[in-house]
Order: sequence, then structure tokens, then C-alpha cells
Amino acid sequence: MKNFLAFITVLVLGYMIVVSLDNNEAFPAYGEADVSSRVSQAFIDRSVTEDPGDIIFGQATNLESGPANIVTAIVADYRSFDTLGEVTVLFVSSLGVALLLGGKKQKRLELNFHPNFMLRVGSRALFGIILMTGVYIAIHGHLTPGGGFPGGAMIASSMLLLYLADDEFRAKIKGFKMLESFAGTAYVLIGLTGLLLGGYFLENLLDNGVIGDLFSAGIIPIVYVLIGLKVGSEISGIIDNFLTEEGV
Amino acid sequence: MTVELLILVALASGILAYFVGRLNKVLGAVVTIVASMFIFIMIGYMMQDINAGTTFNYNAVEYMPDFVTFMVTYLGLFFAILVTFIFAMVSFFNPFFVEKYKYPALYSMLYLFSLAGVLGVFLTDNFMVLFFFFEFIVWSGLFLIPLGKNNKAAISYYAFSTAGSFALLYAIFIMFAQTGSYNLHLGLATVSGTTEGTYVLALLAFAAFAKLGAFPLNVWLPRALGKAPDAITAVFSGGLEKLGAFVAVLALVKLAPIGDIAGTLGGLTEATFLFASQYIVATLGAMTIVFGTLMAIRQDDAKKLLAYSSMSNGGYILVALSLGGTLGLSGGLYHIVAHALASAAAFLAIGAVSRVTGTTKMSELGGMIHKMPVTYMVYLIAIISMAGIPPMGGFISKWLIFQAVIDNGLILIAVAVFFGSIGSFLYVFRPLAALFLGQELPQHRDKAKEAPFFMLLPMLILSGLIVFTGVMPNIFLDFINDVIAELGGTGLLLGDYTITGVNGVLQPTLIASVFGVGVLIAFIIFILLKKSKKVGLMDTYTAGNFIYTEELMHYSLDFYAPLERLYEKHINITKDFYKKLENKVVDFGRMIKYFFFTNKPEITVFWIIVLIGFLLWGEL
Amino acid sequence: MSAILLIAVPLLAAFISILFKKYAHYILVFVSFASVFALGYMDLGTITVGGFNAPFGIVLILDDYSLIALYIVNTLFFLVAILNCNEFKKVGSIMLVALAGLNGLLLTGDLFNLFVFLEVAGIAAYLITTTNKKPLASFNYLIQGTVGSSLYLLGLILLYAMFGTLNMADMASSIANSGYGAGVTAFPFLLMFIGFGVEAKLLPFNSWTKGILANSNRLTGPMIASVYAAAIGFVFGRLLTNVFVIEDTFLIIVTIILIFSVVAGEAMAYASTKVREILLYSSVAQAALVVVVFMSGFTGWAVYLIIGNAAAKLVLFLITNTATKQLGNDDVETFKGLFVNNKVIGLAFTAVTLSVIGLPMFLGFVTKMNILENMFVSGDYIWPAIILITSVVEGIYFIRLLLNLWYKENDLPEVKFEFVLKYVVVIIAVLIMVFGVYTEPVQDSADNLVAYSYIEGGNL
Amino acid sequence: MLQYAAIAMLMLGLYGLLTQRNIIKIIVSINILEIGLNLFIVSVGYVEGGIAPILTSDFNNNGLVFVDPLPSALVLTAIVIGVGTTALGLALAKNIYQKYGTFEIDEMGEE
Repeated sequence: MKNFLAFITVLVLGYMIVVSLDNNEAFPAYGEADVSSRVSQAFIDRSVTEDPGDIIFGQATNLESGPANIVTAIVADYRSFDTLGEVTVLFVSSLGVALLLGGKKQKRLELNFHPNFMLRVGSRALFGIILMTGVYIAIHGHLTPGGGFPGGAMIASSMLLLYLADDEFRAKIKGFKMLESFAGTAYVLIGLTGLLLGGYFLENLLDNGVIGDLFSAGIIPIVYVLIGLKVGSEISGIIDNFLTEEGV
Repeated sequence: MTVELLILVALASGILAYFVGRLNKVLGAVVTIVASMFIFIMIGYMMQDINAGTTFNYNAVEYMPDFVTFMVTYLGLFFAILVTFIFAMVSFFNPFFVEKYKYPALYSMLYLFSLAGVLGVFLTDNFMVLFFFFEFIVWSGLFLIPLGKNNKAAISYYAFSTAGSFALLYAIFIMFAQTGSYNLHLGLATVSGTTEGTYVLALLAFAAFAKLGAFPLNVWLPRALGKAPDAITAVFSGGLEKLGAFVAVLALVKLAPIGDIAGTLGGLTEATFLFASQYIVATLGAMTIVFGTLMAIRQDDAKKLLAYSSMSNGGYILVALSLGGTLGLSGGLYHIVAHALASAAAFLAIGAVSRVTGTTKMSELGGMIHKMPVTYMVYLIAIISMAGIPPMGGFISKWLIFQAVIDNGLILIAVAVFFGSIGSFLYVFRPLAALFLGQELPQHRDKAKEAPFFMLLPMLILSGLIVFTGVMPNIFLDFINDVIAELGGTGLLLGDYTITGVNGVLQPTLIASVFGVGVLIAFIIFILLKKSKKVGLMDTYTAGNFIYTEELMHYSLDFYAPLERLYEKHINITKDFYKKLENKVVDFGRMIKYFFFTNKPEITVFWIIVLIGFLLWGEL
Repeated sequence: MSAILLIAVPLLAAFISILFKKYAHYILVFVSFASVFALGYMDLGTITVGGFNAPFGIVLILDDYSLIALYIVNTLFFLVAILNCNEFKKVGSIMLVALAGLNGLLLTGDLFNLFVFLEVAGIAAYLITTTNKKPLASFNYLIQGTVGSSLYLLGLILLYAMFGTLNMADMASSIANSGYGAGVTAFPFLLMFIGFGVEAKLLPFNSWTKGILANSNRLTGPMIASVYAAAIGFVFGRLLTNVFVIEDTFLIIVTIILIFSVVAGEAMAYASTKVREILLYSSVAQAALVVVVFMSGFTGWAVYLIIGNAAAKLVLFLITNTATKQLGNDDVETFKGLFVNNKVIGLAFTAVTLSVIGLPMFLGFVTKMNILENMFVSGDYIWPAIILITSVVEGIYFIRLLLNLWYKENDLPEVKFEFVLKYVVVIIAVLIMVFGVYTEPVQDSADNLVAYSYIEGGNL
Repeated sequence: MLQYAAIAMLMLGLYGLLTQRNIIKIIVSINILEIGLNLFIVSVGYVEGGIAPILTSDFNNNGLVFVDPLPSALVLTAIVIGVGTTALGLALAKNIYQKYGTFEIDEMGEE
């Protein structure tokens, strides 16, 4: 009975929200978002500081923010402070998971599933490929969709594959900790150098090169690779914490 | 000697008393004596300055922030002198009582802090400063009461006084919104008569009732005074209650009464030309008198009995002030003086007895007259004045109040006032008989001895003054006339020895001298005739057989048992009302706690959905 | 020195500290002291991050409002860190992230950035509360915090869809001259109000407070009740005064929530017998009071109300939690007579409680009087009545607590308070008393704070 | 159409929070809520006939009609925050299970 009541209230609420959004004249209907009246038009035209005019893929050089993928431009350049906050969220949650679950000397969780030989070897081979695609996505963040976070997730999924495929496998947590700390410190230090040299925190110091090239968009690929590594190591750390337990 | 210098002296001596008290308890208490005497004398000097017509205000101030201004007015000075006098007199008791308290140094400090607060309240013309010191007294009084028996009384004291002072604060802010300044006289003048004036009058009356312990808000007074340490009860009933009277004067006199004149309550009031607000306050004052008297009659503890008596005397003050006019005002103000002196003296006498015997319960005491005759005399004079019998000050003020009530044609209230004065004689006599008269109880025989000189001194001064106010009231009535003149009323018609009321002239000195001659003659007869032989307890016989155990022969308890049985059932109407109020708050709190604070997050989500639904309801 | 360091340096320290687990809390103490110290050298103004100015890039606002906020939050944080540095070694780096999150909250001028820092500070808070050894309570806090911040994000996105910007000042000005009625922005603002209501402990949304604060320890008690409450209070104030447009139905709902929180908070505190419960319910009522004062537009006095409450709750929770650890439970019965033989702690506790109630000679009195005065002048007669009545109730249960703690004869509880705690507690009590009597700096700093205003486009 | 689906997911998450008393189910409903929210964020930015905001060799100039890039950037952050809170929630769930031996809140009893 209580569930039914809750269902009715939720239904009514949903209906009310939909109706209120429909006849709210300020809220654009689905699909009719007028981007030109929004802040993001400047991101598309890269015209926040000065208007570079028409941007042609492969020809426009040293725009105010280099990446061809405008979403990466926003995530890693225009609003890269969010991403810094973003990375700290993951950092804290992995730290927290380690605090909550991490014990003294950990050992793998006794699962009643024991992988056979074929799975163990096959997963080794597959691990390499997944890792490579993860790194590829992280590196090409400024050109193709994806970037640091999806790349990091891919890297972590490769670790997860190993954990699942082999019940004795344990990654070197100490290594992940080092990598995570290194990537985080590097990211903040890049920001601080931006502050010292360019006058603004996280400023894009290196020149942006030609839009569309691999080595373009200044510090953004570097930042994204660092993020990829950091996210990968953090999520693998979380996976390791969940799949291990107290004991010798 | 400017006012804020005086207040700073009081505060500084308070802190000094604390540190001296840490070293040696008694010395700390002695500091309170010196400080309060000094302050009383300084206030006395101000008397001359004000008589010289310079009602100067002291806002050339270097110590306090600039908006703190003080002004010495007749009204303020009248209250200040009276209360500092009570503080000075009672401070003589401190050294003898201070050992027994848990925090002796704190006691002396807070004693002087409340004195500073009293000065601050009476001698300022700025409402915010008045409220600041008002709260300051509540705060310091709060930590004094639990030094006595338990701290439950202090909580109810705090509750009612804070409710009163916050009502005062709300009234202050209403006036501030109107006038833009905290000036006391300007505020009251602009607001009186307007609709805001009604709220201000109601709130100020509420504050006065709370501080005086009058009928609707009287629960805290007996409990606090009964449980507080002995010296503090004298100060509370003699001095701090007068704060309520001061606020009552502000409310009832300085503000124009509201409500059209005749027949406001549907012709119920037989008052011919009284305003509705005056009539309501007068009725509540009358009810305070009646309930105070009825409750006082059935008390076993002498201190609680006197507490109820000061409650009913508070009722007298309220009735007198609410009627206004020359008689009402002068009667009220004079009653404040008479009651302050009488209740202080009575409480000190009871305190002296309890210091020696450790208890103030009438059932456990008896025959203290043999060992403490002077205390007995002081107590006798005090209760004569409380009962309003001629030679003492109490008679003058009651005479004025009765005339005011009759003159305004308030029959119901007159009945209550008469009942109050008869009742007051009934209940003040009980401690006299139980504590002092009768045979001496064996267990107190060895311990009991007369109070030391330094305790007797203030008691004697007080009783001397009580007699003096009775015999030569004109000196005080002149000063009261100045106060009334300042408040805008017309003073009493005073001959050098006569007071002319509405229906007749009173020569108090003549009465006193006649009374004195009568006492003299009785005394001579008593001396000449054969002395009565003092016999031991065992040396008697009853109905033919000898007595073998030392049991009391005199009967000093339950004088008025039949009267008490009349209203036994519904004694604590107000106490139950506040108990129910408190339980309602507790149940509400517990219900919210149970309903809202569970470990399941669904409550929060449910309320979020309800609120969003409430907002979007209009969209449908 | 640019204010961005207040966020970047603690983050840097956090990333480094995971390598040196053993020294994490020393780094924490050093960084928190450095941030308090560095506040003196910060230059006011708008700090653009990444070089892109206001409506497009993220912008940090450092004006006297956020400077006062930073001073208070950082000093309180430093005090909590100092007092707990040897007990809670494991949460050293989490506290560093919390510091970065809180500074971010106070500084940011961008709504989405505010969401991110709300999450950063929130997650750090969930983890700090896990030291209470009550996983269910922390879980409850996590769930409600996440629901709250998701609703905040939903409200934010609705506003973005309508007005196309994320910067606070730009949003405020585009709402102002967009000419839409209040009904249009009521729904997103309500969502954002609820989002913050959960963190600010307003009544219908704070069922996590009991679980967290009722069994808090020396770290979580002061941290959540004083440091986080102050930070959230300041940010909520900034949102309320500058961004929110509160009219008709939305105003009715908000007033109902606030009245309900204040009244119910006091009633619950009156009805509880455990010391920490009394404190937490009274801080629920105080938090609602802060929001009321912000909405009536007296920013300066709301700031002092927050400062008074935060300092008071820090002292109260520190003392109560230290005593609870040594006495086992925190019923008023076991606490009776606690101050008889540790008078210094008792005096500080009393001074701070009397300031919260609003008795004279204390900072609380000055704040409450001025708030009431401003309310009366601006013609509001209802809220002062509610405030006065609830502060009578509040006075009664606090005085009842105080008298129980001071006056008792036999078998007194023995509790040892270490010197650092005594030292800190006395300093705060003395400060509250000094500013209660010497009110000039309080008076004029509060008045000019009220004149705090935003410039269109977000560049101050 | 996508927006209605997003709001429906949001409501489903709320329904889950309202009714479920199992810790894991609560975490799942929080995730559904967050997915609904993220979907809604993206739907706000959708432009009819707009292409993904990425300049490539064949969609090479910025004159084209792009979908609003900002919401997709914001959603990227929101997703990762969701992951963070869920990881923490699951860790807490494990702790709760170790302490109370069950995931049902009702069986845990008042602490």
C-alpha cells in the first residue's frame, strides 16, 4: 500500500514538473535550445577574449583555446577549474574507500568462482588491447570525443578484467598510489606555473598550434593524459579495495 | 559623582569582592557591605542635587559607548534610593551567611552586579540601556538563587523574568520603530494613546506582572523566594520586585490608559470613569491579592509564607498604580516604600532565626522569643506594618489605597483589598506565634542565641524606619509629591502633620502619640504588677494527672485549618496551567523528533516531493 | 598573492600527503595555519581562473564578505585541526581536501563550480563523519547530501537553460532584466534552496543531523556543527542575497520551512535530555534563524550571527565531546556537576551559552538586538515575535542545562580537559565577551557589510 | 521525448528512494536518479539537427549548427561525481554489512 501511494505521488510530481516546464516561457522546449543566446556560443566561436573569425579545421592557428573537440575545450580549458574539483572528488572517494575498507595486509576475497587456465591466459592478451585503447582515448582527448575520464575508466576496466579473470592477481597498490599522487601534483603544479608565468591559475601557456593536429591545444593533452592516469589508478585502487579483505 | 561612574564602581567592587572572596569568604562579603553602603550614600547626595532643581542628565560619558545616556529623575531616584537602601541593609547579613554557600566569592560578586544593574535600570532615560541592565539583573539573580536549596526554582524564575523582559524588549522596539530613538520619555510620549500604545501598554504591563510576580505569572515568586538563600530573599522581595513596580509605573502612569471610558466591558464595570486598561489591571491586581493571601495562609515554611505575602503586596501596588490620580499614585508609591521596608525586615528576622536553627519550617520551631527577643521585636513591628495597623507605615499607604479604590467606586476590588488586609494579618501572625511565641523547643534550646550585633543593626534600622514612616509620613510624602508632579499628576494636600484624603484628614503623628501613650501605660502596669513565675515544662498538671514527657503545651500550627479546607482542592491552578503548557512543548518536540529524525532517508525525500508539489500546484 | 592559492595549496598538500601517511596531519596543521596567515596578504577583487573573464570562464570573488567568511572558516578549521591532530591521524589528507572544498565554496562566483565544491566538501564531510563509527548514520548523510546536491544541479541546469549563463552575477542581472515574472524562476530556485537546505540543516531536510551530531566525536562535532555550518551559512547567504528572487508562492514555502525549523528546533531541544542532542537541535534553530536574517536583507548582522553561532558551537561541542568520551554517555544526569571542579571550562561554557541565548555583555546580545531593531524598522513584526518567544524557550533549556552542570554536591564526574582545549575555549569565550561589551567594531563593520553589491557581468 | 524519459528516470529514482529500505537498492535508486539527471542535462543542450560539437576534417568550420557543448561538459563532471559518491556508498554498505550483518535498515534497529 505504501509503495502504491509513493508511486502515485511520484507520478503526480512528474506530471506536474513536465507541465510546469512546458508552460514556463523561459524554459526552451526540447530541441529548440537557442545556443546563440547562451554563453556556449563564445566557446564554439572561441571568441571569449578576441574573435578569431571563421575557424577551419586544420587551418586556424593559435586560437585562444586549441582543441578541436569543443567539449574538451570547455572541460580542460575554459572551465578547467571544475575538472580540478572533479578530480579531487574522485581522489577523495578513492581515499575514503581505502580508509573505510583498507585494512592491514590485504588478501584477495575468497570467491567461489575459480577461473580455468584458458580464461587466465586469454585475459592477459586482452588486457593489453584494452589498456592501449584507454591510453589512445586519453591522448586524443582534444581531437576525438572522450578524453581523460573515459580513458582513465578504460584503463581501470582493464585492471578489473585482470582481477576478475584471475582470483590470485593483485595489482601493486603502492604503484597506483604513487601514480595517482604524481598525476595530481603535476596537474596542480601546471596550474600554479600558469599562475606564476601567465598570471592566471591553469592558464594555457604553450601555444595552441594548428587546430586538429596531434600536438596542438597547448597543455590540454598533457592535462588530459595526467587525468587519464589519475582516474585509472584511482578506480583501480577502489576495485582493489573492494576485491580484497583483511588477513595475512 | 556621575551615574555611570557609580555603576562602574559597583561593577568594579563586584569583581573586587570576587577576588577578595576567593581569598577569604567573609572578607568578600564585607566588601559587599562597604560597596553598597558607599553607593547608597552617593545616591543620597544626588537627592540634594535633584532638589536643587538640576535634573541633569549625565551623557558626558567617557567610559561607556556614546548611546548610553543616564538621567536622574525623581521617579528614578525614588526607586534607586529605596532599593539601594534595602541592598545596603541586607548586605550586613552577607558575612554571616556566606560560608554556607557553594560559591561564596561568586555570591558577593553577583550581589554587587545586581546592585549595579538596579542603578542602571532606574537612572537611565534610554530604553536599550534599561533593557540591558534589566536582563543583567535577571542573569545575575539567576545564578544567586540555586546557591540556596535547589535549582528548579531558578529555572522558573529565569523563564518568567525573561518572558517579561522580552515583552519589554518588543515594546521598546515598537516605540523605536515609531520614534527612531530609544529615548524613554520621547518613546512613551509619542506612543501613548495610539494603537501601538495599546500593544506597548499590554507588553509593559506583562513585563511588570512577570517581575512583580502578579496573578497570571506568579508561579515563580514563591518557589524562587522560598528556595533562595536567606539574604537574597530579602533583597528579591524588598528590592528586585520593585523593578516590576517601576515598569508598572512606566506602563500605567506615563502611558495614557486606553479603552473608552464608561461601560466598556458591556456595562459590567460599575466603575464610573475608569478606562478599560485601568480596570483590567486593577482586577488582576485584586486577584493577585486574594490568591496571594489564600496561598500564604496555608504555608508551613515561613519564607514561602512571606513570599506569598510579597506577591499579594505586589497586587496592592498594581491596584493603586492602575487607579492613578493623586490618591492612587501616592498610595501606590508609598506602599512600595512601606512594603519594601516591612518585607525586608521580616525576611531578615526569619533569616536570623534560620541561621541559628537551620530551618524556617514553622512546625519545627517555637519559643524563639526567649533567646531572640530583639529579632522578635523587629518581626512584630514588620508584621504590624504589613497588616496596615496605625502606627506603622503600612497603615498610611493602605489608607490612601482604600480611599482611592472607594473613591473610584470599585466595589469588587474594594472587597478584595479589604479581604487582603484582613488576610495579611491572619497569615503574618502565624510565623510570629509559631516561631517566636510558645514554649521553647528542647532541640533549639542550646543552639539558639540572639543574632550578633551586626545582624541586629540593619534590622533595628529597618524597624526604626518602619515606625518613622508611620509616625512622620509627610517627609516621604513631600518627596512622593515631587515624583507625582514630575509624572504629571497633582500631589497630595499635605499640612505639616496632616494628610487630607478624599473623605477626611489623617493626623498620623496624633494617632501615633495616642498609641504610644497607650503602650506606655500598658508597659507601666506590666512592670508594676506581680511578675509571672517562669516554670519548667514539667512543673504543671493537666486535668488532675501529672505529665511525664516534655511535650509542648502551646498550639501554634494549623490556626486556619477550616479556612484552608475551603479551597484545598484547587490550590495550584496556575501551576498546573504552566505544567500543561510545558508538557505540550515537550510532546511537540518529541513528536517532531520521532517523526523527522529516523535513520531512513525517505523522510527527507518525501518532504522534498511535498514541497515541490506545493510550489507547482499552481501550474496544473 | 592571489586567493586561488587558498584552494590550490591544500589540494597540492592533499595529493602529496597520501604518500607520507604518517605526516599527513602535520601537513594539515601547517597548511591550515598557513592559509589563515596568508589571508592577510590576499588582494581583494575578482580572480579569473584560466584567463577567461567572467561570464564565460570561472571566476572567484574575494570581497570583504568572503574575506570575513574565509577568516572565520579558516580559523575555526585551524582550531579543530590543532585540537584533534593527534587523535585522527587517518583523516589528515581528507581534512586537507575539506579545507580546499570549503575555501572553494566561499570564494567561487560560478554556480556550477559551487556545485562541484559543494560535492568536494560534502564527500570530505561524509568521510570525516565515518570516524564516528556509525556507518548507517554516515550512509544516511551521504544519501541525503547526494539527493540535495542533485536537486541543486537540476535547479542550476534549469536556470542555465532559461538564462544561458552559469556566473552568479551574470545570472542575477539577466534574471533581473529578463522581465519574466517570479513564477518562472520559482521552481529552479526552490530546488537550489532545498539542495542547500539539506546541508544547512533546515528542518524537513536534516534527518541526518541527529545520527551524525548525536554520536559525534571531538572531530566531527566541531567540524560539522561549527566549521561546515559557518561555511554553508555564508554561501547560502551569498546565494540568498544576490541570486535568488524570492516572491509569492516560493516565499510562502520558504517562510513555512523557516518558521517550522525555528519553532520545532527549539521544541526538540527543550524535549531532549542528552547534551549533544540539545546542542544539535539548537543549532538547527540557529541555522534557520541565519537564513531568516539573510532573507530580510541584513547581511552584516547575519554574518555576525553565523560567527557567534559557529564559535559557540565549536566550544560547546568540543567540551561536550571530550566529556562524553571520558564519561561514556552524554545524558544530562551523568554530566551533572561537571563544572564544579573544572571551573575554567565551566566559565567558558557558560559565557558561550549565555551569548547564544542573547543575554547582555555578550556578542550574541549585540547581534540579536540589532537584528530585531532592523526588522522592526523594516516593518516586519512577526519574525521578531517568533524570535523572542523561541529565545525564551531556548533560554530555559540552556539555563536548565547550565544549572545542572554547575550545582551539584556529591559524586561529581571526573573529566580531565587538556591544556590546549582550555586555552582555546577560554580565548573564544573572552573574545565573545570583549565584543559583547566593546561594540564599535562590530557595529560599523556590520553596517558596511550590508552595502555588499554585485556588478553586472560578475567582474567586481 | 528524451526530456520526458529523463524526467521519468528522475522520478523513478525518487520512487526508489521513497520506498526501498535496502541499502544496495537505495544506492541503485540514487544512481538511477543521477542518470536521469545527467540525461536531463544533456537534453537541455540538444538543438534540432545540430551535430556533435567537434571539428573534424569533414565538419570543419565553426559556422555549422552545433549542439550546445556546455551541458555535455557539465554532464562529464556530474557523471564522475556520481561515480565518486556511489563508490563511497558501496564502501559504507560493506561496512554496514560487517557491522549489522544485513542490508535492511529496519533490521538494523535504532542505534
